Amino acid sequence: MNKEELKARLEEMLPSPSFEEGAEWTTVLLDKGVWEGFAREMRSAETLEFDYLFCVTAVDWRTHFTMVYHLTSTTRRHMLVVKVRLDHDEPVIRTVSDIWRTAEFHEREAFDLFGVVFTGHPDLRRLFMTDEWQGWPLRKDYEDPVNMIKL
Amino acid sequence: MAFLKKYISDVLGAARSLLKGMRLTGYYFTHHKEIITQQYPDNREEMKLPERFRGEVVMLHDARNEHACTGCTACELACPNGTIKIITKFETTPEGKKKKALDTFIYHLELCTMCNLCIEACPTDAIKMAQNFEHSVYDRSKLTKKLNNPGSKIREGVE
Amino acid sequence: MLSIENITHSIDAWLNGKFSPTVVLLLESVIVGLCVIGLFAVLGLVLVLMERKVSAYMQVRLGPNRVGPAGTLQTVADTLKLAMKEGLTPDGADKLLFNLAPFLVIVVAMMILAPVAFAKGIQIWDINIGVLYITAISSLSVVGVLMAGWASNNKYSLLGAMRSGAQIVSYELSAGMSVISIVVLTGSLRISDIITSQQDGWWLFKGHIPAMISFIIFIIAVTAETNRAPFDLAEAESELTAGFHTEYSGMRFALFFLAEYVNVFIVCAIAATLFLGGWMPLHIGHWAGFNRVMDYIPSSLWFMGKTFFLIFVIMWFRWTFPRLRIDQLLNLEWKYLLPMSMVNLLLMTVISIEGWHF
Amino acid sequence: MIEELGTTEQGDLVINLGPQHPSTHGVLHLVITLSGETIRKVEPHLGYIHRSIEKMCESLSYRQFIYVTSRMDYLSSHINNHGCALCVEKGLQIEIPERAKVIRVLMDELTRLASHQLWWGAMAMDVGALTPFFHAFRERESINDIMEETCGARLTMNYMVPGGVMADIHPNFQKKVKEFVRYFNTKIDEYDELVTDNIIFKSRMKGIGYLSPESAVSYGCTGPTARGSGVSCDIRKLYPYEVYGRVSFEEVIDGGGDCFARYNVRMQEMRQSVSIIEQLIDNIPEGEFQAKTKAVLKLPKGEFYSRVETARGEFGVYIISEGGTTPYRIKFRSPGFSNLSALDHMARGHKIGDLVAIMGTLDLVIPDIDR
Repeated sequence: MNKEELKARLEEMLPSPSFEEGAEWTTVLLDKGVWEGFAREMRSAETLEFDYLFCVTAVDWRTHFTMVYHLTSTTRRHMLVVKVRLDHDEPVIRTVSDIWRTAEFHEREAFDLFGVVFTGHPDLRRLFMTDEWQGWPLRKDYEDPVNMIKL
Repeated sequence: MAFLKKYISDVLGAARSLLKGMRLTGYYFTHHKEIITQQYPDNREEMKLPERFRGEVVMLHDARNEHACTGCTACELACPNGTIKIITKFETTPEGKKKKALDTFIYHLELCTMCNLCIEACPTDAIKMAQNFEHSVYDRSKLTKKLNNPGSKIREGVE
Repeated sequence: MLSIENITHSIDAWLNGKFSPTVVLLLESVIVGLCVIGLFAVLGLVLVLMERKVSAYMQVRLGPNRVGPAGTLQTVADTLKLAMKEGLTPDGADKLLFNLAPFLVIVVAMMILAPVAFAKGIQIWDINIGVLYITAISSLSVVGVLMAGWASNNKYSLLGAMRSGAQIVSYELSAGMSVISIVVLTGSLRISDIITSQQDGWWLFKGHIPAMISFIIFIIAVTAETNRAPFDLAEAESELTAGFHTEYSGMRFALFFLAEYVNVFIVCAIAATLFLGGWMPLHIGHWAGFNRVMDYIPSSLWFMGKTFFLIFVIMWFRWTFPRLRIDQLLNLEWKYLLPMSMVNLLLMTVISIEGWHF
Repeated sequence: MIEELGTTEQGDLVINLGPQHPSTHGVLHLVITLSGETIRKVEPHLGYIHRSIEKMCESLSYRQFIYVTSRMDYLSSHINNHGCALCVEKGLQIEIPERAKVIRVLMDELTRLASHQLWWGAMAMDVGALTPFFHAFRERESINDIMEETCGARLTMNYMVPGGVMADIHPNFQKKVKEFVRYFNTKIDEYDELVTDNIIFKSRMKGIGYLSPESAVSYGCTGPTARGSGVSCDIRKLYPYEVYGRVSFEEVIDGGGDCFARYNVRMQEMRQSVSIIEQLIDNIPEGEFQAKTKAVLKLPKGEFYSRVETARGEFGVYIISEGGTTPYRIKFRSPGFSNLSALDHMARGHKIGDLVAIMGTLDLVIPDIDR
């Protein structure tokens, strides 16, 4: 499915999708409320079959967070980037680890480094940092006088 | 009967595969010319590192104790780890003009990752990578080096 | 011809002339004990060096080559290092058993040496049930391993010890079966009788194919019994770090290490005795000329040559094969080796009764 | 929290495999729950070598950050650098010279060979054969020598720069690579003789650690791990970059799904890499090795994602630029991280020895996972 067809298909699924222009792949901005249902449908819908979630990450925009999901299909080979905007003070989003197993580790990573909380995640703990670590290292306002060396 | 046949052929096939591996190790056991060990500290004389090997940053000085560094700090900016620190001074040229020149080129070998970015950045080819790789010292402070020789000055005509 | 036999006899005669028989027996026991300890030390040094050199050549390396001429003193240096290290006893270990285990293992190894004939007339104790004695005592070494693994209070050690227990107990069976097949041929359990019966040819060649099969089975089984690769599951360093001796350090570790090599030596000596005629030179039937030439080579050299060849084969296994998994290891024994050796024993009995062997 | 160590409520044994363990190839820490010798659960504890490279890169310029990625997957450092350089070039919208493209691909394939050789030796060592490791290092040494001559370093080369490669190939490069290919073609059969055909090795590998194609995709496995389950996922074939579209090679796929299939895929990939090198080594076009770039690189505002195939799988670089000289956010999608997440799924119900074998076929490089 090419970019236009994919766009048209997504417009069918979502009431008023907002697309980001100028990117390499189709990028859709979602509200976090519709994310779980949309993810489930994308995974199973016959013409979409986004079965391979190859990159999950969070971006700290100082005022808000964006969760970025890179998806592709191993059968149809089309790409989709999904972005979900999260509140900066209370970044909470529904987990997709039951849809794509790989999300389990990637979401733990995002939790560990950004402090994004994934509701329904089976095992949401620190992944890289020690359990008693304070703060979320990849946030822009993170300061660590001991371990960060400023050049 | 078929079971017995399979049993025996299984055993024989297994034995053959094992013997094949033993033949190979046996070959290496008897053929000592295949040994590739380098006797490192003993072969220091004949060991030659390729000229591009990145061992440490050195500054080139010619016979008159002159170098080509203008003190432009391009290498300092290019370095990802803060390995290089350049201290500049102002010199008065014969015409009486004040000119920026290199005072000390400090090189922290203990921070260097040999990425070659400083050499790439240098506009006058004043520094290059040397092939020395035996950097061990007993005192860490010895790894902080001054690259320009004492009393050296910039070569004529290098801008 | 100067042979070791004459030396021992003259020592014995000299002692008998000086002291009463009881004192002579005591003195001889002390001498023998010292000889065995000396032999252990020498064997440890030689075999460890041999293993390192063999592995090095197979792995296209040079091996130890810095200490002494061509690296010959490397193991001496290693032993010194181990002797100077602190012997740690982990917190929570059963101190008595933990310290006892390495000694138990080494004592068992010493005891098996008693009936082994090193050369013509050099045998500590020619007991009339020699073969039975060897099989009985060698199964005791598992006690030491289990003790070490359990007393260490370490899960890796425990797993290693349990594996070792299962492994040694199963492989005893086929090793025993192979030994019995030779006993069936000779009709005697005495080591000296077994050697004498091979005067006109080794059992490996005289006993047709069944003897060869039982020889191969014996070598496989003893490799497993001594915990050597590809059956080194008790140590399995990529799985259990060091298995049952994970917690041992210093001299106690060295004792385990020594016991492994001495055990390899002993089982190879037994294999050489049973199948390759022990110290008996290579004799072919009635070729008197050939046999006489062979006799000129001293019997101790024959024995050592055969034993070291077998040790080399076992080392060769170790540096070629990957390790088996525990269930595969037990499968190999119970599904392949044991049925084979049973059928083989039956065949051997028929051959022996009918007198088909040479 | 790390579990109360000892036994679980059901009486199962809890064992810490690592962080210092001979077969975790680095500082991976696995907490495994055992019932007898059978594995009930494997739980990876990561972060022993976490350096927060993503955070570091936020303060480095687009020329500087590339060298850091060599320290992630140090066995395919060239390919990591390549992915980063590709991403920066995508942002700058520059076309690199043809010669640089071919050199990059040659270096990638040599790196892949070296990485697979090391994996082969380490894999054999995991299942208990110690000799193959040294044989593998013998061949790897020749590749390292070639790298050293052209790139100036043996492991962390930093040879790829935005716009091409840092220096032209050494005059001896072609001759040495051809010599190596000839030598390696004789040695790869020895690999089969020593390990692949060995009955013990086969029985240790076959039927162990089964990963179905569906779970391979769901767990995000890539590279030989997924191709061993019959999933076509070679970025070189699906989304060709540089000159991969022009060389003929096969994407090796084995549907077995077990350890032996993954092993087989890597062994065949070595042969494919040799064939790519053979096709390109005589056809390096003349010309520049580096495109002209500005001294200070500035990426336009936007997002750029590049994907390359490392020896372990798909390596993704995701740069978010705010138009400055340093990235605003950078994300490295490392193949080992996703591959490791499938370990628990694969290892359950097997023995400890199998866990070690499965980890061997996953070809884990810990700095790649921890970043």
